[in-house]
Amino acid sequence: MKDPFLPNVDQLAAEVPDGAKIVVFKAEGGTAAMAATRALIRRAVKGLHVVTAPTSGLQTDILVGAGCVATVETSGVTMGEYGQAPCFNRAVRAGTIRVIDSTCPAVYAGLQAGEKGIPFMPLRGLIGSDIVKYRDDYRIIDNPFAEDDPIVALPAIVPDIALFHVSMADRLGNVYVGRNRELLIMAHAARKTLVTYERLYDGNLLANDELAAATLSDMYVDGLAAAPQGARPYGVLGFYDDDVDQFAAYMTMARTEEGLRAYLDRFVNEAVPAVAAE
Amino acid sequence: MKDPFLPNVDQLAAEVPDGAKIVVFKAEGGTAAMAATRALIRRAVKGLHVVTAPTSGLQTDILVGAGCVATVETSGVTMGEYGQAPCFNRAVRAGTIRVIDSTCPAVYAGLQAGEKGIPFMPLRGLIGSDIVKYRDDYRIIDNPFAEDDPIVALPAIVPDIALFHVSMADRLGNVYVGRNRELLIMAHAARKTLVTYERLYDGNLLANDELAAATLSDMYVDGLAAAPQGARPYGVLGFYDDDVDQFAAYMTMARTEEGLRAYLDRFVNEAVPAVAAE
Amino acid sequence: MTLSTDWTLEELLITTITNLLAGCGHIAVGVSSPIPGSAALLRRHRDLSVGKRTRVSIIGGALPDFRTDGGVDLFDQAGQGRIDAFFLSGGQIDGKANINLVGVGNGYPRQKVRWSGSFGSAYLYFMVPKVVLFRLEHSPRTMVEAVDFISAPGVSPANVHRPGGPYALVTDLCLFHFARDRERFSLKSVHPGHSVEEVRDSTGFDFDLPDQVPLTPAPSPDTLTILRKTVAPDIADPYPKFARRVWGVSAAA
Amino acid sequence: MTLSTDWTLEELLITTITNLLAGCGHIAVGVSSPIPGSAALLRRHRDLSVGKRTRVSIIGGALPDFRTDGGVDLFDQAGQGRIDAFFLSGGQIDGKANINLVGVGNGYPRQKVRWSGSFGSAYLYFMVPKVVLFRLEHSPRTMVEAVDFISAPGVSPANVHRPGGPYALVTDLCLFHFARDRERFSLKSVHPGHSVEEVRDSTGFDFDLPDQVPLTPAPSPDTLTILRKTVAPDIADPYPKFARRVWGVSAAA
Repeated sequence: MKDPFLPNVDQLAAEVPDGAKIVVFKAEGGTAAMAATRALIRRAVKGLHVVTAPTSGLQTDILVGAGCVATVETSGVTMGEYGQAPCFNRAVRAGTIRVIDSTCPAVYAGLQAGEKGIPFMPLRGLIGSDIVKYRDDYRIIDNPFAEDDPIVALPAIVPDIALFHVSMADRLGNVYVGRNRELLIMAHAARKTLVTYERLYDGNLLANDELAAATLSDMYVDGLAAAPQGARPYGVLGFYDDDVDQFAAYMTMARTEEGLRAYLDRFVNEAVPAVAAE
Repeated sequence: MKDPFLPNVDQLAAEVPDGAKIVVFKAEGGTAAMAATRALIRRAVKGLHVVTAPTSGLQTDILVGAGCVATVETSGVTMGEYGQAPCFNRAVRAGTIRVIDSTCPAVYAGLQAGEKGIPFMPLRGLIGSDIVKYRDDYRIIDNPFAEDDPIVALPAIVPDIALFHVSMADRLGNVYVGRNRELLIMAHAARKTLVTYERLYDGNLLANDELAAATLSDMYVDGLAAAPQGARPYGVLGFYDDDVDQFAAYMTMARTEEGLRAYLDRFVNEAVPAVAAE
Repeated sequence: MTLSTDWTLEELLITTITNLLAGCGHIAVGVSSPIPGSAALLRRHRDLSVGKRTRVSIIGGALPDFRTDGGVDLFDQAGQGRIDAFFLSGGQIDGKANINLVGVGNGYPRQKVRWSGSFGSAYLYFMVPKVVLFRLEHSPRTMVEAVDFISAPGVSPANVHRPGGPYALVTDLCLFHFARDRERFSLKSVHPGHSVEEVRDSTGFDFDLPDQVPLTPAPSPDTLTILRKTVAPDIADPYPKFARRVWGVSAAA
Repeated sequence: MTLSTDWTLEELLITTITNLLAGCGHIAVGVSSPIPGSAALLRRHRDLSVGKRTRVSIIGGALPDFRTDGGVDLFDQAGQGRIDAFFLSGGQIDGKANINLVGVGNGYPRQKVRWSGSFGSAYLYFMVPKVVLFRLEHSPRTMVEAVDFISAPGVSPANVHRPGGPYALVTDLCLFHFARDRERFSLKSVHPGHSVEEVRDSTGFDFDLPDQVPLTPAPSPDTLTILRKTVAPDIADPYPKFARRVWGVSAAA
């Protein structure tokens, strides 16, 4: 174990190598490590394989728009009430990214197989869907406990990196996930977990029985950086709301590649923090 | 949905039919619904199939001793620091119960398959163990994602009833499980869940974000009864300690069938609550 | 204050869906579904008035009674058989009740239009006994002969484990039922102000057409009162814009 | 106050096991394992003194740093490859490192002696790279030619996925290493006060015997100090009786 605390989100982003398979959580934000995502764009990471658990929004869309992504494995990329995901949809149509269509419980089941260290997980449903037709990594097998009962076997998903944002972490590197228990699955399944947090919890989260029940042990946490307002423009419950104006600006500007580039110049690249002398 | 609250543990025990497959949690107590277990013995339930998740102690031993059990499916029945489980071991040797030997992660995986509604779950390990040799309900299948890679397929465990004790429940029937997250798996997998609790939480557990993260929704809870000191002689963290004298009495008396019968007369049958006129 | 007995399209649709949900013990509602969500809450209210407690789970809802996170639990519940009704939609829906949430055109994945993705449809459509399809734009563009991508199939071969599937399709024009044995939709009622001909012209797939097709019943004054006084403030919690637009109501404090 | 440099059998065993754990990043300790637990804590202390943070998880431990619940997480961690060392025992252990936690005699399940059951052994023995077998009663009754029930096999065919397995066997008499390629134990050292002959007479299985078998090294004064001052109060948390008996120490407040 080494000290997982990093001085800022740019140092955290440096832990994500080009070509990494990275898992992110949910379209609705709050757990989206957006400050770290902007740092990834600034460091011009390339060739990411983004697994959305099970969906994503601005986080995946802007990474795709900035040219950081080779593959998106997803049940849905959506800007929710703001509309369709402009960069994702453009890139799929243009064929500049590979899209691997999935369905929510299949993403979870694949991650749970990764979590358990089993090579695959069976799942009901799916048969006859074009999702199965286009996925050469699924297998339809016979349920060994019944006659003539086909079932889909989903391969384990083992991301190189799980990346997410939380409300609090403690000085030991334990991370409070609260009701977002799927973050535990992501971290368990991934080889490394990188986390940004709003504030430091003063104490040991695992020593508080109520908080411990919803805490990810530092065993799984390979890198942390403080990032107050780190989910913006997504809101974090109890901290701040969605930045509606920022979403509106994105939806307007990201309509075209040129507009997206102007957005990145203005809201991502100019935000480079002053680098301390080393 | 009907009102899940029952007036006492005897009414709760009445919800367990003869021959039910019932899942209980852990040898170390605290979550063992011992008062309800004594009520089951008083009502002379017969032919239970007890699944221990993944182990059990006094709870299973006394049910076996009282003649309530046909089958025990377990990774281990032990009285922990007090020694071997006297009634369980006697019954296995005498062949008066059927024992289905398992291993801890296989019990969990079977319950997780039940929880997910999938017919089976693959698990590593196990191959070459006599556990597999004697279990005709396991299958060794080929990992469909590799060549010549046998893996055990465990059938889903779907208990009729999950029975456990918790520190608190609310008036809506939500149940706080705290760090014992495996109780969620048990309840999700079982068709019905019966719970005893130390005290009532004043409010809605699901409305408190910290507690909600470790709460079983009343959706899963079919019966609840207040049972202060309901895990005794097991202790409940923050409420009371193990009753060492009571364990010592049990270990001494349960050495013989006659002694066990005297124990039951003294500590189980005499404890029948006064029945209110109906 | 007396409430108007004029009803809106939203109120008609909510009432129509509510009637389809009779007998369901647990109704789950996905994202971006204010009308199905309102219907579930109305169903719950009606059931409660006759002493039956019906459970409603709304993804994104903040009220603890209705809150669910759309995470693993929701899908596990469906696998356990604990969800009786759910709602799906489609950018395209075809005559075999196949739904498409992925895109329009040939040459997948490089179709000419790309949507978000299939979400949980490829699983929930199989596992939830009563799936109500809901789509506001009823046109030959949405109601097609055959979808361009099957996010989830409407019917399955007999050997495929499928406790669930399509039950009905509600649009801004009409109500269809789906006959699983015949693998076809059947027109059940046409909404006031519309006609069978309009439905036929707007539908790209063939469907069963009874000799007599009734009008969809309008919401009763009683129902309108419940919607506006009880359902509106509850649905305003996950869907504030919808509640404000339809009923001018904000979430209960 | 100076501490005695006399050591007890427990201290010798703890030190012996600690040496086997070198290089492990995460050591997990099961139930009823005070000596392995103490060895893991001593390993952690030694590693920390050279700047290496080693993780110890003790089932039943209450200190947050060491606490683990033996629930799903523990087995998942093993499946993820996040546990480097674990301890198993057996009512019987045989020369192929098969262990038996179920019972003695023919006619399973109606054997003449029944124990608790196999616990997690049938899984962890496969998945944890370094499994140390530990058994205090070294006799022909426990160290047998062939176990009566294989709770977990010591070796597996080449096509069975098995990143883990037996590494060593520590008893009250000696230390064996296990050679997975040869599928045999090899006597590594004999504890002070015991002899190779005694080990041979007490062992029901055949094992490799080098020409020279050294004595197991006694704990150094430095090690004894760490054990008594640092390890004892920590292990007293899950194992109060053990800490009181061996070191007269209670848990840290």
